[in-house]
Amino acid sequence: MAEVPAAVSGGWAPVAAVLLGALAVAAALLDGALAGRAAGVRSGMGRPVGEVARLLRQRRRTTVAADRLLWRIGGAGLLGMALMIITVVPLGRWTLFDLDVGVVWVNALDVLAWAFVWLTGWGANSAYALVGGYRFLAHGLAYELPLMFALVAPAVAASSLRVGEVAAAQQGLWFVVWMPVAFVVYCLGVVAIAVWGPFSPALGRDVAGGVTAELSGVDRLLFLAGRYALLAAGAAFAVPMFLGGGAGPLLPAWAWVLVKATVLLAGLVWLRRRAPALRPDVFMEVGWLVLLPAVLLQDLLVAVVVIGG
Amino acid sequence: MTVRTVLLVAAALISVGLYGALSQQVVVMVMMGLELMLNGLILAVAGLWWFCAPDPSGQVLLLVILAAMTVEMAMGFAVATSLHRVRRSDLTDTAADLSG
Amino acid sequence: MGVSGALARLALRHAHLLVIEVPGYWLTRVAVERLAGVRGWRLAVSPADADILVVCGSPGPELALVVASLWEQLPGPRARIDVTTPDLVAAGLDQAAAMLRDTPGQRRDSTARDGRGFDDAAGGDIALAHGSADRDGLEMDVLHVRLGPVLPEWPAGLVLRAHLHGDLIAEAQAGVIDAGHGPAGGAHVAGGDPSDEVRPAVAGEVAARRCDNAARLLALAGWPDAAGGARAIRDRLLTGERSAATAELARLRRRVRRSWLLRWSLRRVGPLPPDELARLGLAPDLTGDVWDRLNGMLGRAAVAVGGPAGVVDGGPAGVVDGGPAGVAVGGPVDVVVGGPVTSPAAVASVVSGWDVATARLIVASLDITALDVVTDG
Amino acid sequence: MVTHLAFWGLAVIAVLAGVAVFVVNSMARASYSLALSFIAVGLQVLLLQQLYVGVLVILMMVMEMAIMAVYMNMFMGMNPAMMSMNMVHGARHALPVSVGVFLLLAAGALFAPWPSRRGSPPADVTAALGVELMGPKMLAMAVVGVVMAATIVSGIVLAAHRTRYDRFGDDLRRRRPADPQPGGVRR
Repeated sequence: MAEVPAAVSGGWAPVAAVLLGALAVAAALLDGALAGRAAGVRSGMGRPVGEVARLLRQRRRTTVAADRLLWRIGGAGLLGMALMIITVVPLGRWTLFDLDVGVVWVNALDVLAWAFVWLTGWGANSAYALVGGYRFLAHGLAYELPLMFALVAPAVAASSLRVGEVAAAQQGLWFVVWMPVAFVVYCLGVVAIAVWGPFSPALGRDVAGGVTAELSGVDRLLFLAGRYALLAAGAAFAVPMFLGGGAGPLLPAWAWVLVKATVLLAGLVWLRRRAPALRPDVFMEVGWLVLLPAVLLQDLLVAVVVIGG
Repeated sequence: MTVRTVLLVAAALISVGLYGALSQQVVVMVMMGLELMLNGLILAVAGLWWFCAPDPSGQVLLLVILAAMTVEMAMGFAVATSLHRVRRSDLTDTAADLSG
Repeated sequence: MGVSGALARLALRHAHLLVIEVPGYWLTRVAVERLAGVRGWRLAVSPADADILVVCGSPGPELALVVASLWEQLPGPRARIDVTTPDLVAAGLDQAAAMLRDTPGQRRDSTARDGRGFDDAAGGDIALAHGSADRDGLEMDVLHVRLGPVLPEWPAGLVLRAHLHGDLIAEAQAGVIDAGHGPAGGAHVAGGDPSDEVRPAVAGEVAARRCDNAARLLALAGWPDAAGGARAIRDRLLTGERSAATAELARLRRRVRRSWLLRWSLRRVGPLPPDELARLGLAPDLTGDVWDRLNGMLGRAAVAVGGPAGVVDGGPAGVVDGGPAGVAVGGPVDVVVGGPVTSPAAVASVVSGWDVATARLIVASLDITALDVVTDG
Repeated sequence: MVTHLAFWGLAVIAVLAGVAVFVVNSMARASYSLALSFIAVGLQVLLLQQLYVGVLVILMMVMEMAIMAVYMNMFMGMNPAMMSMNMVHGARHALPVSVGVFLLLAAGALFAPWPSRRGSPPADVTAALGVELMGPKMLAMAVVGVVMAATIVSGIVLAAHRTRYDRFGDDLRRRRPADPQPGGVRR
């Protein structure tokens, strides 16, 4: 089973998009159910469905002197980003895009979140939305560097930047077992890119929804769908990087990839209910003084093990 | 796509960047001009490497250019900030006396 | 029509409300939040997010202007209802649902608005302004932003005119909207109020008010579940389920105290030493930082519920549903009980120098019951 | 064929976005035009088979432009309303000079006798680059690393206002720093 996945034709791209969509919908349903349970409402599961219906029925609006081009690009960009990320995630024996620098590719894409979220905040020409955009960049300055070094650890251990080879290198032991710090930091990064849970001050209630303050109708739907899709794509990418790819008993490799991605995704969704927001003003020091040194030590450890072993 | 066309595009990028660097007043805009010139340079080096001498050491030059860009950017922002703090201005003209 | 009808039905089950509270009508607002929650509806964070605009109370002239401009910003399909007493809330929400279900009517509304071009957004007030040095000595452009009177988790009627550097509040002036405009605008201080004789309500209401304020602070700290818990306790207190509320309150206090993440995030934010409190005319029990004040708030709620004032058990069942008798028509129904009056100037003074997020936490931590109508301009 | 079409499409995008940087009326649009130009060049570098460098260009430049846009906004207080933004000085000289430079460079590009390819590209370009960096060119990368570290330090020294004496007192004995707003790590 140590085979390296092979690229399939681009015609399978819609299938990958559908799978990502299914994961995102599952995340939304679970989030709705958890939120409903917390609020003591029975209709929790139906929340995402109702939300989609509501937003489809709602009119798009615009604001005075909005930069509509940049606003729309930002709003739709997150969804596009998520789709581009999963092109390099192998599903068992198949991958869409067998790039030999797949890890860096994902890293380059996750940086696009800086552009898209900020542009969504900027384009509306609203003070609250702009403050939300600033908050996201402030978070970005704190999480991005640790995230990059977290991705370095599996790449070093597998001696490859090709996602399929990283997955294949974990036949004996999943990377999550001996690089837990990198895994945790990576998960924090995914949560941050999706502006999710503890990293949602950019969409905070205190600034009237922040980046999303002026979004309505289809625009809001695209932005929210983009967040769920990013969370799903991040969870899916963690599978080849840390969770052993398709390795597992009984089930075929592709099924294991989906199972692992779903479980991690459920964990990330659940996190939102447990943790209060990490405001950028307090998280900045944590990112630079705790996460960054921790993940660098992790990289050092991995490098020493690889050279020694 | 030949070495000539790649270099032509690079030349266009470099000239546009040069125009910006020469004509703009605001420090940050001048920096954008410089960045655009370096952008053209990246393309030129990448093209020359691929079409003329594709041995591994050539790519190192590209990484050095990228490093130079980040250094330029970081120092540019730092100088712009400290200039702003002292002079309350972000225009290159008001810093003309710094040219000695 | 089949599709759009089904869409409308689905959408209606998950409508979002923007609730505007006229000072003095908090019981009505609480009733709206409670009954909307029962229907599975949720609170909107901004007009763009809302389907239903709920005005609790009768707004004065200034607030009426704000409400009108917010109404224009609702994307539509939209509905507006005005409720002035808690017992009218259920009917009002039914009416809003009917309005939203009326697809042809919404379509007419939509075409009527199309001619008028862009929605008039609050964001339009970003303007190029002079610069000034920020707290780090760096000259920055100043953005003049009016925080309030309608913001999620914001004290009713408070308006904070802030000068922002980025998202840092350089200085602020505070006032109360419609100050001096009859009973709707002014705060009602306990004591001389005719409703004072409704004694049984007091203990529960004081505790409910604390829980409401704590819920706001928890929501701003980004912990919606705990905030929802605090709101549930508030509703139980107001509907008279005292014993259940007391148990849940104790559980919430433990949960909050044990959350090291919350403690880490709120510690050292907005410290107010006793002498500062005295200077600003704030209550002496607000000493410490936001974390201390959050725990103090929950502690005061527990005291009010189990303390000597809470002699009547299960008595005030009628507060929300029936409404206590003896309310003058047109005047505010709600009785502001307990708690001192906070001066807006003090609010403005404690938020200066903090960024918007921490400033919002600090304002919420002041446990404001009523605002003094005297403004400082 | 597809490669050629992609190359020319990207070339047009890169140059037009580059021109747009100095033409558009908004700082956000200027910064993100430049980002677009960088992305187009990064994709062209991918076409030239240098995958690692190409992806790296996109990664770094998008990040830089996001920060750049904030700087622009911070120093110049723009809003998206597209106010006219004429910040040109000495355009008189700039235009002829840059046109002249373009003609010179273009002539060189088109008419110089470029040598034919010497050697052949390595099978795995990225791995070859890695081996090169960790082997013969290690010195170059080591120097780059030191320069980067020096840049971080000097950048902060230049830009920061408060020093550790402001934070920890003149004798550096204060246990908790006197910051206007507390950070997340208690030191």
